[in-house]
Amino acid sequence: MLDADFFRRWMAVTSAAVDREAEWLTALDSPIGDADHGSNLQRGFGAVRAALDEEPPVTPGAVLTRSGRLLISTVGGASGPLYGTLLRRTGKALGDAPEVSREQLAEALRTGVDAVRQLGGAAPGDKTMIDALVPAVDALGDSFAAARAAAEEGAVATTPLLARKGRASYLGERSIGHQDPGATSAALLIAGLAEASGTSEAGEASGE
Amino acid sequence: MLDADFFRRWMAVTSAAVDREAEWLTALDSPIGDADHGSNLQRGFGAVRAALDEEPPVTPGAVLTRSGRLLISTVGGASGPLYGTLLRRTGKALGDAPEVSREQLAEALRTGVDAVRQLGGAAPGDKTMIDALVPAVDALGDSFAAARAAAEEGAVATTPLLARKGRASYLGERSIGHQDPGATSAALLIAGLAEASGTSEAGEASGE
Amino acid sequence: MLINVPETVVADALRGMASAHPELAVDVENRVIVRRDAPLAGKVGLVSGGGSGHEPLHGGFVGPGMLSAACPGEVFTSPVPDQMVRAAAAVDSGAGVLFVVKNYTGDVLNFDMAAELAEDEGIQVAKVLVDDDVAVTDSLYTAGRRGTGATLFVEKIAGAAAEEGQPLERVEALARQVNENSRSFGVALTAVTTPAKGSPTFDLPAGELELGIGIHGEPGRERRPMMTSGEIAEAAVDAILADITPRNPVLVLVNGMGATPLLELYGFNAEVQRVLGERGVPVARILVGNYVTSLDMAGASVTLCQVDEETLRLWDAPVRTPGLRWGM
Amino acid sequence: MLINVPETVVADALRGMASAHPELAVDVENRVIVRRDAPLAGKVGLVSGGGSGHEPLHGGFVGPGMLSAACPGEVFTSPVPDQMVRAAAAVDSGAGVLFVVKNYTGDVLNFDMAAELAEDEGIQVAKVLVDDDVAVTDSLYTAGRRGTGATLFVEKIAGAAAEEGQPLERVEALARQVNENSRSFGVALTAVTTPAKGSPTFDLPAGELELGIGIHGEPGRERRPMMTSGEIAEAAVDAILADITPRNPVLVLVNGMGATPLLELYGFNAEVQRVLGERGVPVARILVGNYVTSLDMAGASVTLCQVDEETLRLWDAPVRTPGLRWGM
Ligand SMILES: Nc1ncnc2c1ncn2[C@@H]1O[C@H](COP(=O)(O)OP(=O)(O)O)[C@@H](O)[C@H]1O
Ligand SMILES: Nc1ncnc2c1ncn2[C@@H]1O[C@H](COP(=O)(O)OP(=O)(O)O)[C@@H](O)[C@H]1O
Ligand SMILES: [Mg+2]
Ligand SMILES: [Mg+2]
Ligand SMILES: [Mg+2]
Ligand SMILES: [Mg+2]
Repeated sequence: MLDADFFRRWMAVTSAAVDREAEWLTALDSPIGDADHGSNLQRGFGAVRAALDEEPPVTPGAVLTRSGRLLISTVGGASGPLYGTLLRRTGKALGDAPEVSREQLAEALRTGVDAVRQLGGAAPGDKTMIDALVPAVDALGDSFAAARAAAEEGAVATTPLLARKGRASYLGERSIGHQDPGATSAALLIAGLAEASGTSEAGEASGE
Repeated sequence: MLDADFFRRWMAVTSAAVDREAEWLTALDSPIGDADHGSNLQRGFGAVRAALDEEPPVTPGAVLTRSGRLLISTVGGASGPLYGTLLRRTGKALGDAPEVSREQLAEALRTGVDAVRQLGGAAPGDKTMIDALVPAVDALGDSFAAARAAAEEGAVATTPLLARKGRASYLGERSIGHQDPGATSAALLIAGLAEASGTSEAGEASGE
Repeated sequence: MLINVPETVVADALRGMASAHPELAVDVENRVIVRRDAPLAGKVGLVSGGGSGHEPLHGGFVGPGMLSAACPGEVFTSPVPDQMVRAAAAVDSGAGVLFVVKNYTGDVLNFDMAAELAEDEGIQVAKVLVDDDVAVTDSLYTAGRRGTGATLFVEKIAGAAAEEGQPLERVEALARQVNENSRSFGVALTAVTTPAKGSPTFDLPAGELELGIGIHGEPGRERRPMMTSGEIAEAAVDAILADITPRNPVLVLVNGMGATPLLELYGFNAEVQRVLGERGVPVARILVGNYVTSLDMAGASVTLCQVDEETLRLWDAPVRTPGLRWGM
Repeated sequence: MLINVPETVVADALRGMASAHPELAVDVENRVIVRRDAPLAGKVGLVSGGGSGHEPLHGGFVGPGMLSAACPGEVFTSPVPDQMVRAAAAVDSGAGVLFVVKNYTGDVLNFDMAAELAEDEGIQVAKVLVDDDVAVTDSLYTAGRRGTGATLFVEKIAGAAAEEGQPLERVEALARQVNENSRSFGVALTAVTTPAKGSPTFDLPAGELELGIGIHGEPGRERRPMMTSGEIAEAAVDAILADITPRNPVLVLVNGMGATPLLELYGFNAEVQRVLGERGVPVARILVGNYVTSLDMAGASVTLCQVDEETLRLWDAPVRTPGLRWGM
């Protein structure tokens, strides 16, 4: 089972991953966006980490709703409300259970992803974070590692797509041939689950 | 003797030389000035050539006073009033004689150069057009070719000087190591005398 | 860049605005710029905001006759709902607040959240989306057109109406009308350098330009070999006229993206006016300058806004802001 | 560059100004920009001019409360005497004309010639030289200090005095007083590209800056590795304070050279204000923006102008020009 500690670790490792990859995310956001995705998420997850350190919520749901609200209050841009909603709705779906199973998380995350789809209006194939999140949620029933692999695959698969949502859509045909920054950061977030479970290679065994 | 035709030729070949070397003059004006000396003189001598073609003055003096006034009215910047004064005063000094000797021209040009010194306040060694004009006038008594050589030497010799007048003076020590654009164009003007005399190599023999 | 560190660029700018404009209340920490005299009894509050890097938009348009408050986000990043809620609360007199939102996913989502939160606090909120850029294909399946130069017209004209004491529905309707009657098209001659990235966001060789760019340093729809000012004016005006056929006179904004000298911008205006003349478009007013910028991008945009008697009167009405001022 | 051909840049800009500013009489062929209502009976005419590329200076400062006329030269090239004589004749009401001349050899020589010619035509002419740039060593044996940001203060304050009907000697004395009480210092982060040359006038790598630059794209006195906005503010303010010790409050102009975003300029102002505070310099008014520019140069300059009650009153007086406007 996954306790609040696991979820705090998830946020912490995601924050570290975002710090590590910020330049890359911003570079991806340059040819088809406005060159801020890395710094946006750094600001947001930095604030999340600081707040969780200072006053650690005691349930999985509280960790995520708190984190989501913080992202909304600190990130701005498209990714702030979208990631904020993702975590907040996932957290809400987890309720106030002190521990949850990986299956429960998968189900809650699906609720969160649906909320993102509703909020942003993006469907799979529109070249957005959705393209990493949807396959990740589908694979999460199997294992963290499977989810991570699915998210990474989904992110890479955005490259040949024509963007229909977000800034990249302004470029029309010229958006083709570039990997979507939001799908890329979504893969980092999902990879954080495996990492937080302590066994990034053999995530299947742990976390339940 | 030098007739009005010679002076019109002088202006025409100078205009052609300025057209040919405009980019170089502007390039010289870039590191120690404001990158406009070439286009300034092109505009001015282009106007001179057009005006002299349209309504050719009939005395040497008139050619030069007319040219000088036109430079003043079309060039602007420092070089406009300075070159304009040079030609206007030289022309005035030539009076209304229908022909003048090289010696008379040398004397008149000295009056013109003195007027430039008075107007701009520059002395030899200040890294200005004066550094080409003064040795040229001194050598003009010998021959056009000698004047040309002296002017060119004077222009090249501005390179190690520290500028005390004009824009280059703002740079202080950093003006050292660059050839002065105005001294360079003055050498073109003086070289035009030899060219106009038809024997740029053996200028000594002609023009008198 | 003339900055301290990328992280403090927006806060530093707000400190600098605060000292230069004592007539504005600049809350550096919470990132809201508010008219000192707000709320004014019975007056609708006009609130806008967006990513920083487009100055004077929006903070420079706060003042009598224009915005009541502005919320600057990080560079090219829409502000967060907290800012907008705070701004709405600061300017609401009970007559309601109009959010002027440029149509970008980030801006729309954040302002939507803010509207919900503000309504929870009992503030009546209306929203108007600005989406004037004809370079972007408009469709139900995309993010739609983005908002650029028309924002200035919307904020000025709606601001004048609010200043006169017109009610929220009327101010909102006017803002919507101005947006519907406005179209823009922009070109870039250089890419932009954001403080966070520190190098140009894309590679644009000196002899080429991007047609159909936005205001966030994104590349345009098409890259072309360099064109003359006259050819660019034709491309921009014709792209607009392919989408709208003004029957009434238009306001013209010839807007610099930031690094294009005013000398060139005036020259560009001459060509824009020539083309408008040739196409038979009557011109009511012309504004030339850097108003809706994209940091240090070189380039320009053209916005046309068809006006009627009422909107022209409101355009001409006095305004007193750092970025736009006349009549007072 | 957003131009047609280098040769028509100034004429194109004047055509564009003419259409955007019907309140000005723009003579494109003869290159003079004149207030439509000139000459005004009994009013001193205020005429300035200089090379183009510094917009809005000077043409953008023509109008009630500031210049009567401006003469734009070619890019970075002082105008010719014919323009100034024509401008003087257009604005002289018999009360005389004041030439405001930035101290550059070209400007000085051409305005001197123009003054002689105008006097031949029976116009009373006075001249004031602006030479505020402390980066340039002042000496009898050099061209002296160049004129930069203080020009705006001289034109505004002398313009307000002229508008009030003050006589030529008084307007001239005020202009001189403003200049004597003003000092400037500028920095460049990039070199400038003139239309004629088409490439940067000198090589300035991204990680370096030039301290003590002028407004004609010339390199500065010193090249340094990139500094923070705060360090630049200290260098600029301290260079000025090494030369003048203001006892009275100062007007502060934080001026952009052209390509520096307003966002950065406001941030720079915050640092300038911090340094002025630390040095104990009282501040009366602050103006932040692109006023005395150098085409597409990135960078900024600081100008301080010590004022007394009278000059502060004249600074605050209404002005209505394309580039500076308040109170009307
Ligand atoms: N409508 C949308 N639905 C889902 N994801 C979106 C949508 N619009 C944008 N995104 C995601 O947001 C990412 C950009 O985030 P970011 O750069 O932080 O915001 P902004 O585009 O406002 O600068 C995109 O790469 C994309 O994955
Ligand atoms: N006071 C002066 N006396 C003589 N020559 C001068 C003086 N000032 C400048 N010059 C000459 O003028 C040249 C510059 O001319 P130009 O570039 O056309 O004018 P500007 O400096 O106004 O841009 C300098 O290279 C120098 O030779
Ligand atoms: Mg982005
Ligand atoms: Mg020059
Ligand atoms: Mg953004
Ligand atoms: Mg010059």
